[in-house]
Amino acid sequence: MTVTIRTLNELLQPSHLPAHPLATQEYFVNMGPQHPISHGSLRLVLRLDGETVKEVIPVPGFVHRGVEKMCESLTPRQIVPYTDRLDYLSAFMNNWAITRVVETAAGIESNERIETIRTLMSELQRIQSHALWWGVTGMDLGAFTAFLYGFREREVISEIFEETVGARLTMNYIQPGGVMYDIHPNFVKRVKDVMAYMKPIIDEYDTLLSGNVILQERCRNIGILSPEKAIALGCTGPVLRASGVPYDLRKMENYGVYNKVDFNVVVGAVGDCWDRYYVRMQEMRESIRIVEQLIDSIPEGPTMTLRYNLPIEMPEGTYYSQVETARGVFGAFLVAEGKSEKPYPLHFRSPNYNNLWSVTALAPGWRVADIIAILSSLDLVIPDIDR
Amino acid sequence: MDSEELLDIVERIESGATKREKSDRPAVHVPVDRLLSAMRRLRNYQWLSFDMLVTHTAIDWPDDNRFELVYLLYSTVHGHLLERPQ
Amino acid sequence: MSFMDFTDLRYEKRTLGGKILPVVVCPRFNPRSQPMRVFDAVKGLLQGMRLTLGYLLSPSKIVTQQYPENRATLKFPERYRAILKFKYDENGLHKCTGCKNCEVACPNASIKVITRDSVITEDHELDRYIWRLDSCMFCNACVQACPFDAIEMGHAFENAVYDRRLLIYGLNPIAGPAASALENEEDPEVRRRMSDPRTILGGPIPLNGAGLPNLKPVAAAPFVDPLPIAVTDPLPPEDGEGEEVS
Amino acid sequence: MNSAPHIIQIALGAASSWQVKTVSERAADALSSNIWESIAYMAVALAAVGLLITFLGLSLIYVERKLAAHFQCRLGPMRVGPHGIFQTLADTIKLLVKEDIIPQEADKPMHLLAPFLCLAVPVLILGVVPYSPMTQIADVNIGVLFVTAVGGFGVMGILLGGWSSNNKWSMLGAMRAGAQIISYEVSATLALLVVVLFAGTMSLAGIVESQQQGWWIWRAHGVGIVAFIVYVIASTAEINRTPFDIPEGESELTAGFHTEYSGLRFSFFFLAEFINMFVVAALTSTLFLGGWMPFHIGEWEAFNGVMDLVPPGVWFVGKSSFIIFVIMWFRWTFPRLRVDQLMHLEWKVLLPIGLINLLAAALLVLRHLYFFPAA
Repeated sequence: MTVTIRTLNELLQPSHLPAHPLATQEYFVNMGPQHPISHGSLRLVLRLDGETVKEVIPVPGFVHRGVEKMCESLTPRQIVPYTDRLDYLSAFMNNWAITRVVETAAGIESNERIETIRTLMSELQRIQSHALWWGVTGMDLGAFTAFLYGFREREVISEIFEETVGARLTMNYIQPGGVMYDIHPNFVKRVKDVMAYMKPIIDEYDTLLSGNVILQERCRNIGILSPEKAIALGCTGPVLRASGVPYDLRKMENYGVYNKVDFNVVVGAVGDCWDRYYVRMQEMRESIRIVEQLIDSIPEGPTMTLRYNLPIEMPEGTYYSQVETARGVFGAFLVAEGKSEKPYPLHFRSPNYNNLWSVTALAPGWRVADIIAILSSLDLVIPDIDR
Repeated sequence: MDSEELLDIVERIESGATKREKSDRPAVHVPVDRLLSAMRRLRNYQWLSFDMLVTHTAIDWPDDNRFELVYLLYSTVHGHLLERPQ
Repeated sequence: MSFMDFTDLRYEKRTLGGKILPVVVCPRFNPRSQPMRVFDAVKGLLQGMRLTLGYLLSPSKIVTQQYPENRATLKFPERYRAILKFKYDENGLHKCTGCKNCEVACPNASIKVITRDSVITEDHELDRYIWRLDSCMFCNACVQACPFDAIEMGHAFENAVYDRRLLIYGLNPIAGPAASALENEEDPEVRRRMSDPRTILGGPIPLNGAGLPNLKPVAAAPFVDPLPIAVTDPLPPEDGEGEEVS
Repeated sequence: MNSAPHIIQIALGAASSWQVKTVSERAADALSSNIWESIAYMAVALAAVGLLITFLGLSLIYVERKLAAHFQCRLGPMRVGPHGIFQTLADTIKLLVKEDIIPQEADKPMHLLAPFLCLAVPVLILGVVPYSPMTQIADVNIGVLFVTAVGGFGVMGILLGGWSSNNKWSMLGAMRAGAQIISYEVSATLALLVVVLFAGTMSLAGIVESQQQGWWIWRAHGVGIVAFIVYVIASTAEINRTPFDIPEGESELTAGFHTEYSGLRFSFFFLAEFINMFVVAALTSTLFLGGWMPFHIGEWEAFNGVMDLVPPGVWFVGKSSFIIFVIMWFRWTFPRLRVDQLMHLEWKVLLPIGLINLLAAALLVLRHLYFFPAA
């Protein structure tokens, strides 16, 4: 078995040098780590011929913090706040992933109320994340106004979180054994208000950007990802669903109370930027449906079934659990030794890492401006890639 | 499909596979020299068709002077999640 | 909606992984004739412009908060997590017993609890409670871990300083036993001796930064005898008097 | 109150007798008698342009920020002065004292020259715009040609700036700008020619005079409206504003051709953009919306009388402001086009429309088929 490893240095050799003095020469540009499109610190090396992209070489790792290694010396409860800092726009879902794996390993029972609250929070965050993504996409494509509208709605949902959780970004809310606090007394009313507010707002989003011919032309048939390619690259979430594969863990894997609610998996028809765009728009509507079905009937029960200071005993073995975050499948692979409550190794399967590499398959042949649309439609969160 | 069935299938297509104990998912060990062919067959056999590599990672066991590569495979056709430490 | 036909949002069933899933397929572009497409495109652009104009003309929809000016009216949810602080009872006494549960629970070792043996009873009691704001990530683990309800997350969020040494806080104004232990003691003189005001470390005083120039250390809360019997037997004036801990 | 109609009378008197005295004419007249008087006129013109640029720069940037903020449910600058009206002034001072960084590998003379070239173009055009019957620096008899020729020169500054920065992103931005501005110049010129055909003169003051009976946007059986729309789109592209801000393309090229500029030189590019916007608005209102001419409706004498009360300068500023508002409105609503879509729009949409429109205009003029034929 041979493995060929090409270093970045080798990749940065132009594939041809001009034979004729008038022939065009390929050149490389760095898109990032300091670039408005990188939304953080992502470096993309573009091999360009004029404005046509020949190759994209992603160079992640600028915000690598060694979270997985750090987790080896932390107890399960201490790992949860670290997962907030991976994909910070899906903090609840990340918490839930590690919570699920720990609960499976340690055999911790949870109850209806806990699961309903977790589901509600995750769906609210999905709406929030997609709203923000919509704004950022608008900004990437030049419509700055959309960016602030997206942030405005994010703020509204953040206030709900702030009231119940006490934090706006790094939640640490969903913990092994339950949730940190019971929902705030105002929670149900506020969520209903916000859902009523969000519905016309999403139509407004459609009016401002989806209905805009410039955005449609920028997205239509750009960066087509075939379903086979998407599966082979391990893309998940809206990126995979836009390619027409209805792979949604909320349906595929019974977790939370998703089996009790009625919602549709949103898929795209072609797999281009437009589909990736619209899948998220429609997912916001579906998430609102889920929230509205659950909000009236939150069952009674304790919100924490485990005493906090008791160690969580995990018998020896390997455990894997995954949840559907706003960007795809976030999984936690845990090996327990059975000796201590700390995981032996812990590996996070982050959706953005796999989604990022799809850009290598998507981008060649398109223009520099299309890279923007493609990257924007992948909805990358860089700390999740680098971990 | 549980771990035993999977082991049967993998044993049939690749010799030397053993069942992995203490895993919450169907999992088999495959010797490293059989890895590539086993992976190919797991992907290409119609009734397996593990077409998505969900994640792969490694577990280091310095006491035994070895490390395991873990591949988590998923079949979008059949809906199996397979953990294949080897 | 220009270029698009929303009836195109197709609801159907698809099979994946042995399951039948309800699926909604995103709208695609409407294959309309060229003049209609141009008309739709212009309509779409104008609708967008009408939307933004609507926002321009309705100042009531402005969401900006004039932050530093509106400090007085800022409202925090009661669970808002910003800084770690001690809970005090009505007599200004803390409840910390120095059990170190919070120190163990802290994911990144932001808390250091130093304990001592009581000068009187030889009991295990709190000496210094050191909290590092610079490495704290406000995960609330310490508060959840505390079995005595001694600490809480406060709302003061404006913690920026010019020297990061100033971000190390000593939280307890009084070293000594928790309020519950102090109540058992009858003699006010013993009680006074049991509790040392932490003049340098008490209150939100920067620990390392105490020696920095131009820095006025805030004194700890004066020790006030918590129990009513002390009223008949007033304490001599204490030298560790200072401002109230905020 | 008494004096206002009086001024209007004078203005209208001047307008009706068409004895516009521009500053350059006064200077030329004075040259034969008193050279100092001539120099004084020139100094007045210079000072006026300088003041105009300063005022435009300060006010337009402020207006842009405020408009952007309110389009986006924000407040915008609020701190410096009441409602932040001195914010731009503060920013200007900040830009003036900032360090002027020149990249080590840059082509230094070109790098230094580019911002000035960029700013010179709109300033030159400001000189020929008739602001009101009495206020114009020079009435060039080939005004439209002058505007087009000088306007086309503006791309030089952008190209130079991008090229001399020795940065690949800047270079891409400059190349895009070159392609874009030169392409859209064609459509803009075709739209201008329509008005020239109708007015029968190239002098900007003459064109305004020719609209005494009605603005060209209305008078030409729809041809004027098409030309107006084409001109607004093309000139928005020419001044690199969203949806055509591809040379800057913030999310793609960081800042395009002016990535490597800082401090004062950056502010020159910035200022040039805003002055350009004013120039475009001024030209649009001059050519299509009657310049300083009041708004008249046919035979409604009472209504027209009321309209005449408004001074011509105010009419000009009002119309220009409206165009500026529309251009800003575009910017804060639309996403950005892609380069090839931009070219597609120009060469396959606007250019054919412009050509057909010009042909139609020629036929209309030949047959005298337009409303309110000038006496």
